[in-house]
Amino acid sequence: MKRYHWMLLVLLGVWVMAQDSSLPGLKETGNYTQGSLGQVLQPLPVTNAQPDGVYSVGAWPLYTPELADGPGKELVMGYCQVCHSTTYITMQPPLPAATWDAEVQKMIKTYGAQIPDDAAKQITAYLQAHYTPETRKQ
Amino acid sequence: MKRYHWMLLVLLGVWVMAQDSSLPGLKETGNYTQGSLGQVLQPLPVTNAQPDGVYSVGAWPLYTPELADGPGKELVMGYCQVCHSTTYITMQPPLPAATWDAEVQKMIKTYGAQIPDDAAKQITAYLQAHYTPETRKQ
Amino acid sequence: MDNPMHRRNFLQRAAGVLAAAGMLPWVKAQTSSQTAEALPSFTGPGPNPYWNGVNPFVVYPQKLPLLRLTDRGIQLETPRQYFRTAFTPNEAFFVRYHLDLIPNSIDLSSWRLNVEGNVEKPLTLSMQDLLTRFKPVSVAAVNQCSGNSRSRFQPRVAGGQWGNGAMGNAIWTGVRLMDLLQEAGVKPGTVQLQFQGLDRGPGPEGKGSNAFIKSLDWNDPVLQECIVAYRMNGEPLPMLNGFPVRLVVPGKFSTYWMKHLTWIRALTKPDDNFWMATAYRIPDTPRGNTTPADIAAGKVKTVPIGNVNMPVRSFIVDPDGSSKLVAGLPVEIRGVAFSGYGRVTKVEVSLDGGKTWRVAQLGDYHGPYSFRTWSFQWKPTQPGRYTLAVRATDEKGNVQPDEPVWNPGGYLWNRIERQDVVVGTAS
Amino acid sequence: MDNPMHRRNFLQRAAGVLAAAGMLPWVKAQTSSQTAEALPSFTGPGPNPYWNGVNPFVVYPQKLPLLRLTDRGIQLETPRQYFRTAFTPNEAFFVRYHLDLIPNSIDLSSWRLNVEGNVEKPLTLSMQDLLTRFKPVSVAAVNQCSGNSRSRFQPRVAGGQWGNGAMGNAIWTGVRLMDLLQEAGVKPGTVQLQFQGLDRGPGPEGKGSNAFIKSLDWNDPVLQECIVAYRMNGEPLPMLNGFPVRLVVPGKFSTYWMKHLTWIRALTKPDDNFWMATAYRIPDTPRGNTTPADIAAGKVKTVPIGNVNMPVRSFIVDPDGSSKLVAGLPVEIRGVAFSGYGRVTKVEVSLDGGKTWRVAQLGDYHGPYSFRTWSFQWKPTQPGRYTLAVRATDEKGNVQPDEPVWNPGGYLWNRIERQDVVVGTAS
Repeated sequence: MKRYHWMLLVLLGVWVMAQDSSLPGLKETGNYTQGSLGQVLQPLPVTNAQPDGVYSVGAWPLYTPELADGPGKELVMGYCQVCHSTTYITMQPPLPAATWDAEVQKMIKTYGAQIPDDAAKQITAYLQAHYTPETRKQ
Repeated sequence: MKRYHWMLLVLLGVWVMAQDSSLPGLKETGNYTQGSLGQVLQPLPVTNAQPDGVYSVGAWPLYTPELADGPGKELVMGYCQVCHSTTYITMQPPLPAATWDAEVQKMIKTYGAQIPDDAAKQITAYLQAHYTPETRKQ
Repeated sequence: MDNPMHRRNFLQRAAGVLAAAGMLPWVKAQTSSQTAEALPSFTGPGPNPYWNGVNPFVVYPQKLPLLRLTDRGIQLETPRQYFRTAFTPNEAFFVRYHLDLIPNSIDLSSWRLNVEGNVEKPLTLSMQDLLTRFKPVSVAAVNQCSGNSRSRFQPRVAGGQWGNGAMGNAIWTGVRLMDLLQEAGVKPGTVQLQFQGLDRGPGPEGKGSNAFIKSLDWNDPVLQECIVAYRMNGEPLPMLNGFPVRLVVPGKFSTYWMKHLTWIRALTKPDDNFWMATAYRIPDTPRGNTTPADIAAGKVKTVPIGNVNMPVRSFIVDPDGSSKLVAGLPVEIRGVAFSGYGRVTKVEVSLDGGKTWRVAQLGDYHGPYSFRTWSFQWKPTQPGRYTLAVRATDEKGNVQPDEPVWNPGGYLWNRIERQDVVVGTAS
Repeated sequence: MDNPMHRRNFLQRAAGVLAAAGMLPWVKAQTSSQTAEALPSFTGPGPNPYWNGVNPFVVYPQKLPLLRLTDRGIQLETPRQYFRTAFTPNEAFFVRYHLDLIPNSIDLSSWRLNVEGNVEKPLTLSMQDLLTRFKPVSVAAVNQCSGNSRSRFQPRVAGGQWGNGAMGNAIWTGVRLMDLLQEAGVKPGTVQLQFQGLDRGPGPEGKGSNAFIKSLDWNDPVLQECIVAYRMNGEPLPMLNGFPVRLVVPGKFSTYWMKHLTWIRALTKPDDNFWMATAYRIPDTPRGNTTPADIAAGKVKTVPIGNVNMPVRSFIVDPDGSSKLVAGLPVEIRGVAFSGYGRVTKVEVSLDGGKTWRVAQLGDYHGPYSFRTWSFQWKPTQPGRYTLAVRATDEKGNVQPDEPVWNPGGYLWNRIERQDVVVGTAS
């Protein structure tokens, strides 16, 4: 399973920023790391933890498959992954071209994604070129 | 997780040979394939199966980690894997050098492994060089 | 015991392995390890034919391997086999976040549950306060995602492509929501209660991508049943299920079961945030049913999904169709059923795809909002192909229908479930 | 609700992601996804401190993800969480083979169970015969590997490095072994019954690497309890647990529970095959206990492990120590207990590492050979570190000891189990 390992560095930045949150009791949030399916994953006892008020778990693992290759892929990886990983794309069934257009518009208008018009068009074209009933292969 | 993919071809040969078994009802045995931790692993319904007397499952997946690099590794991979994968080695705790010697002798004398003396010595030396309390690193 | 092939085997294997070492090419097997053939990594445009979605097993903190829908935000589906019992293990309980800033660490020395807004006396309660100043109560209740089974929809709709595993049942223990509100003193003019947790997203302030916020009407009777839960199946909540406390809204879909609950606000105006005004809305029709044409024509009035309870459902856990059954060998058909409208009173099983029905045996009753297990002993005598089906009836007389439902959100699926099985011969 | 950082976040993220696309180096994270720190891939030379062995989750046909000890032959351990209930799901049941030619496909039209050797009338029975000509009986019985918990031994011994998960409990249904033998007519002079299945290895004929074969004494009372089981927890057996039938030997270790059982032979001379004469032997001492020095001196007499029943054991499933508990928040300490010598009559819990003991509540009784669940409600009032412990007593008066056991095979571990937990503050 190929993944976007470069994304980790970006996430590291996000995670560091998130530590200045003023939300009550929130000590760490949005800490992600590359998932490791083949590694030893038994729970590590927390007996080294302090008997204080801090309750922690490890980083959230990422298991993001590769997107289809093609023009616009970098824009999708850039803009869409600001808010979510591209598993939101690969998880979907093949969706009609009009639905992908509506999804991109929803991200911009409803969720406030700040994507320039030209980039939005290229992103929509990429999704339609690889993820419709007629085009989806992987 | 690195694995011995070349071993698959050998196993394929073993599997083909095993099909000429005269054991009653045994239709297929020892069919192994490379495990695929990151793939989609939900059960495939058997509704395409026939309502006859044949009861089958897929190949047994292999998840074999890489052995430590060093002289003798190829002999270990060759002789030991005749009967079992090298997970039998990597699973063990660090064992004293004398224990590894005894294990190799047990395989030859008790289980009937046909390993030439010189190869057996090199195999023992390899195990002692990488899998004792003093030497084990991975 | 006479197997001369085995001696041959050893020598041939040894020769083969030695010859192969170091010189054979890299072989990449594409076969799924679970089945004889690999499943595709997606389904569609037809309905997903599998019980769960087709997704890989992944491992998360405090969780057994679950099925990954998305990894940032995190959406994890519970495998079918965990629904054999009335209570779903915490480690197997499904996970559904909307946004990606999910807490990894919470400090109870500074965390406080805030009851604020249109109240006489705003409260700032520590976990210690919740544990010592309010009476603990427990309820067994199913937590089910509004979009559970969304991958069944035709035509398919965008969204989390859940199979049937976006649900779980637990004993939730905590304090009554109304006990907290009584202490705060909700003032006249309150129209809704708003709930918000510690999770956030990177989107602009005021947008749905910044915070997930839900509200319930102040006159909704479900408020009397709500619990602010600090305990799940006898243990603290896993982080991914809402540590330190989450709202439990028995009978309602889990979109209202706010995780990491930190703010309860009495509102004097209806909440018009994205997650109420735009998302999680259903057609104001029987079963929330509509058509793509009516949606396109813009003539469908919608209401929040909280206006309804979860419709009655039932599920077949065993047999799962992944192995053949054996003619003459009895098998236990079993699973769970529940309804947001109250006690499940009857579960029926069909062995002929829904033509005829026979009453199943019901398991222990754990309260009106809980899973109820059911089982049916079947001895298939003839080899062949069978389609099993199950339908439940609740105490209000609601019976699972055999018609699909469609709406653009992919909500409220409760069609009768089926399971194809193959019975082989015994000799 | 005022989080100006989030608007900043969005813009900074977008800039960062775009800048990064396509030009940043490959980053390989080594962090375990389950915990804050990765576990090593082995333990030792000290004892394995974890409940399970340290091994990766892997997926096999008809199985949920289990912990891989070895992949050819196949040895898979059941994760701790599956022992919260009295019966272990088939999909989670542990797997232990000795050899690597494991059936992938069996044809019941030619498969036959053969009863042969020193009998009046040798039998060749199809599955159909087993299902129709013999009365079905059921027993709830624990199947536990002789080497369960081997990774606790000090000094460590070679062999499958199991944690505590090489065990499981099921309701086994099939035909009485004695009903088959009665039909065959066992002749005088029989001293043992030999059992063999369809699995094989590539080793030379007559060696342990060619076939796995076990025998029980003809005068062993356990033969009256044995079942040739075709059903496990209400379903056909998974292939890896012995489809189409396996021998069930209640109270004895699973080495005698022959999978894919195909031959039952009445022997007139004691079985001296490798798996009886050399392997699976224990010191003829109390608890099978000895020392490396006595073994080296060659003065230890051994007997087959079938000469004893499984010693009494109990296990803590919750809490598992992977999360902190909260002061003042009640937690349910719970798990299972069993004994090969009969009914578990008492389970005691210690909150101080074994100094003082309090009686736990026992769950339903499913028969003398079954797991019995137990639970104990604990409200830790003071933050700090605690060592929980559990010990069981059976109807014969056997109590779990707190002394370890040692023998070269790594068998018969039943020391009192402990679980360290940390209780944090609630405010």
